[in-house]
Amino acid sequence: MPNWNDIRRDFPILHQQVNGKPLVYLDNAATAQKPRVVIDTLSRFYERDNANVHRGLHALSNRATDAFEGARTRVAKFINAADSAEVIFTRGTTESINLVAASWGEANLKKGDVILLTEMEHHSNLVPWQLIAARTGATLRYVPVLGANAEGGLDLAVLDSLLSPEVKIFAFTHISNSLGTINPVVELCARARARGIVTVIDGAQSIGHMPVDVRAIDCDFFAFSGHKMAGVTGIGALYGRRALLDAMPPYQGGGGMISNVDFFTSRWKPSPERFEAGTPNFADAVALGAACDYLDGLGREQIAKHDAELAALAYQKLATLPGIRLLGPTDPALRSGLVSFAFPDVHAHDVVTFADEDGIALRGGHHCNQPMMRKLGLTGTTRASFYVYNTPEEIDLLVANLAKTLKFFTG
Amino acid sequence: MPNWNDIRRDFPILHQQVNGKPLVYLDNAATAQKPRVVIDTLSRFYERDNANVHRGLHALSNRATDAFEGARTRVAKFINAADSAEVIFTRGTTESINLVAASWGEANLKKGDVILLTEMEHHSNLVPWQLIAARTGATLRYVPVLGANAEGGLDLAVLDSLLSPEVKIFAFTHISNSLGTINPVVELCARARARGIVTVIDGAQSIGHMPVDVRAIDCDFFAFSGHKMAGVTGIGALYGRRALLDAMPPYQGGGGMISNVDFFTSRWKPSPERFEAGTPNFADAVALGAACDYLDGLGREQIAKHDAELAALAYQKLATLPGIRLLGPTDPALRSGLVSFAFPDVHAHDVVTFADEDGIALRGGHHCNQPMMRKLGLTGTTRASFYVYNTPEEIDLLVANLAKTLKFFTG
Amino acid sequence: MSADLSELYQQVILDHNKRPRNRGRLPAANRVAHGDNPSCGDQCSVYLRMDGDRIGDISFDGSGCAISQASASLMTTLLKGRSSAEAAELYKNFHEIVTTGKEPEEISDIAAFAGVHAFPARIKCATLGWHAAIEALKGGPNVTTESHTD
Amino acid sequence: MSADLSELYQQVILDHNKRPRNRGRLPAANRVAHGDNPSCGDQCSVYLRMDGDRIGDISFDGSGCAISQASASLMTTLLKGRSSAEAAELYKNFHEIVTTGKEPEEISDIAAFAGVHAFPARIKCATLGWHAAIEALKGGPNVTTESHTD
Ligand SMILES: Cc1ncc(COP(=O)(O)O)c(C=O)c1O
Ligand SMILES: Cc1ncc(COP(=O)(O)O)c(C=O)c1O
Repeated sequence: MPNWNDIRRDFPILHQQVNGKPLVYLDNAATAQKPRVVIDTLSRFYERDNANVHRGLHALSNRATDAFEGARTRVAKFINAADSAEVIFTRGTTESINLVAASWGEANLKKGDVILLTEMEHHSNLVPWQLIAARTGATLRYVPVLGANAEGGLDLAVLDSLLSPEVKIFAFTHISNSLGTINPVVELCARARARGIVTVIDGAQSIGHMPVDVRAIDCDFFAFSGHKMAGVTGIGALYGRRALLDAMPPYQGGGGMISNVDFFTSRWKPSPERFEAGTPNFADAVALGAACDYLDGLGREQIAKHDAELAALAYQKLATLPGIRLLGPTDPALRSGLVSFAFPDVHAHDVVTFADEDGIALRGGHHCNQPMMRKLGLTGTTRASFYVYNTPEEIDLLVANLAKTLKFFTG
Repeated sequence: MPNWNDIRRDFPILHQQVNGKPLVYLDNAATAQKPRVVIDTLSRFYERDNANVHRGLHALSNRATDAFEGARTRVAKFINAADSAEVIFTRGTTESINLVAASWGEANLKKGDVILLTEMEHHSNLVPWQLIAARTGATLRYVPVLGANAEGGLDLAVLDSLLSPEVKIFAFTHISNSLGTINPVVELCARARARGIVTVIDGAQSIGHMPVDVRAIDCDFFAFSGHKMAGVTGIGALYGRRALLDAMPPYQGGGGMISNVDFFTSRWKPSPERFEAGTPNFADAVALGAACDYLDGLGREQIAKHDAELAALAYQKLATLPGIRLLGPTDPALRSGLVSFAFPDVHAHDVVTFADEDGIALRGGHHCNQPMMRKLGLTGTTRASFYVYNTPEEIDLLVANLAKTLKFFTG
Repeated sequence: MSADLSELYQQVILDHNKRPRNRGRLPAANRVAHGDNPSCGDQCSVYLRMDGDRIGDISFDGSGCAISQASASLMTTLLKGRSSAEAAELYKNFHEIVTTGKEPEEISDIAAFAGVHAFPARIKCATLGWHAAIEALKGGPNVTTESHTD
Repeated sequence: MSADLSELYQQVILDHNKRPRNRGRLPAANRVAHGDNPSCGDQCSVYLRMDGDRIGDISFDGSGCAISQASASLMTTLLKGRSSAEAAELYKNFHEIVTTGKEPEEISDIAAFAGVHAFPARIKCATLGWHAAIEALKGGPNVTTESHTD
């Protein structure tokens, strides 16, 4: 069991005042903070080992290549991929999903085909599919979310009928960033697989918060960002099944991804190089490896438990505020480490501005989930999202602050 | 005038031994080393200001947004763009060129159109055009490079006839990474512009090494990488003329680039957000801003002079080695800070391995310039490329090492 | 509550937020424009009944934070009866006040919005309704506050 | 010269590099395969004249560093007269030597390549010709050393 109080010391950014109050950082679903060891890994890389990778034969280039490919192996292990060649480094979840949509989509989608999504998708798992649908003539279809406050999760009763023969690919989020819902990804993949449908999981919110095993989940693709899991910004990955990757055309073209270039034609390397054109973001990848070590040091089962306990506590205490509308699952077992809520008479922007006044960092708005918000009759919500360094005391500060804000606006 | 000897102190990585010898880093065209101030800017950002940008209303998010947008303004000033909305952050040169090729190409190219390139392009300014040509039915055409050792540069005599009415876009490098040639970009742009042809400059090798003014050059697009200009890896930019950018479809889809999303359709924000889907690499962008400050502190005119002087010296001294074949311009005024050469009886890999033995970092191979190498009857060359911290003494070490290698292999 | 925050949420603003003036769809409107704030999903539609070049009647509709609602509400009271040129001039003043915190030249409720300048992220909230009104006067249908140079 | 480097560039290697054996196109070839090392542009074609399952004759062609040229040259001398199974076994030995530095069980010039293991980036150079030969034995036309798991 990690000592959760000691953990705060690992994160330099937490030890500051905001508006004269100690910072209470509850915006972890947007981006997580970085432990000292990750920041230092990055600086040390630039101070000692920095050189371009792959095409070099000198000492620094060999060290940089080893560190970069070591990070790939580390990430593969973090998600239990069978083969490190199944891990493609990208800028983050958004680029990973664009890569699948564009590359797999271009090779496999045509008019009449259907792309199945869910109503709770982040714009990053929605707009890329709109773009490839427009290009190929495929159409989109959505698994509905049940309940006036989206408390019912995905409508699994209609799923089998939605997974009709025209459906070629099914993309869904592991954890909703606006509702906190944990989706039954193993079941969703099994049902799709039984019909030969390719599966894509948006793992932005799960990767740093719970154990992730792509082979146990049995998905075809899994996309995630480093910056939401204590890694740095600018790096993330796409996991893909080797057989699917090897049959996909390149995404971007350039140095490093070709096996032969002529003026008029080229041949491609296999995965992962085929999908990593240009100088990869190797330094940030190395720091991502350090983030994997850090999180596994704490234990991802433990992190999941810690975050869920905080969310359950927050849910319970927030429920006492007059008029509050709490979104997402009521059952704590189905909820990840975040709580999303709305007040009838106070807008999320005002709530967030008042929280900031007390040093509390929240997020307010549609959380890149506009269509879902619209269905719920909301323009946005306020979201408190937790991570390893948050404490029950911070939840008390949050609730006290919200009570004050409500009083100010509603008398 | 900067004191060039003091400059070495700014770069922590230089103060180490490789194979028992002081490191002589001559692989700057692959990636440049980072000054302390850039590394520290990055760590400090993560230690104090890190939060997701744009959609936040709390203090850290405001600080992060100001730093990120401040970096955009700084980069815009660095290249003298008229408007910071003309600067799109990307992973680097390769992604910038892929963005133009895919987005501008998709909207503007059709069967019968011609994309004009030059024979000296890096794969990153070649393969993206092959990909969009295959998608749209456009074809490629090349401006020849003159001379058995490519010493003659681009064949300007045939340029006007190559710029025929079918040519819609002309993409070329500012400085060749395999030859060292500085192309006459102002003239190339003027000739293309006179015929209404859009111009794209690959600025990977020029950005950190000389003053760059996109308005004086009068190009439509300019692509570059931060890691080749003392910035960190994972960040670069595309400059584009506002009017062209506003007429282009998005590149990737996702959070941050939409003005409205429905389940079935979306509307886009204007540039630069339209082209920056997902969480941008804001931390590395902030560090790129610091790299701009650092280089402008030294003075880019001075850097260009320093690098060119070293290259001229190297060229002169290398020419004394038996059998050496020196590529690129013989006139030092047309050459940037690198020298590329080949020996008839010793392969570049062996040269680089022997140099590493003396702590000297060189690059050997085709330098992502395969078709050009093939035309020259080479599979590769050895390249020494210089930057602000290199010294004349390092060139003497290089020449002595090469003489030793030659002796070993040729007796 | 800090000085900045009480400057931001002045009585005038709270009052307009609680009891918005000219809210709802104007049945006799002959111009309408719609404003979006894509960062947060806030929306504001402005309805105009133009009598020649004068704003004969005006209303707004939509949802948003206290700042955006109060600003749109106050705006409708200020624009009624004005010409397009006068409206543009008023917006110029308002924009200056919210971006610089400078007091207006004449005594006006607009002064209540001077506190916004200390919260740069909220400037877009304060200008959403005004953007829509100016767009409606120009005859355009849609406007977003997300233009980068805003 | 360091111990590692003199281990890498042994006399056997320098000799094969300077005077390559079985170099050039084999006119009577009934199998050919082409190997690429995309990182550096090195290339190696291997020509086989199969007599049944035996390699009746073999040659190589291409360009590359001393390690890749010497390795291909030595390989041709070792493979002549062997069956596909024997060739595969020899490659297994060779691969083990260049990746681990382990001495071969029997006395053989292959031992000269043990120094490669201290230079991981050069393993691809040493195996380029072998890759092409194995591919030719399988009947395939192209092979690249850039397979990620190499
Ligand atoms: C001329 C040229 N163009 C493009 C590139 C690609 O840059 P990057 O790998 O940073 O995307 C490089 C560097 O490798 C280059 O030298
Ligand atoms: C569920 C979900 N998907 C996708 C994303 C996009 O991730 P990124 O912005 O790192 O690409 C996010 C985060 O914003 C998210 O929460």
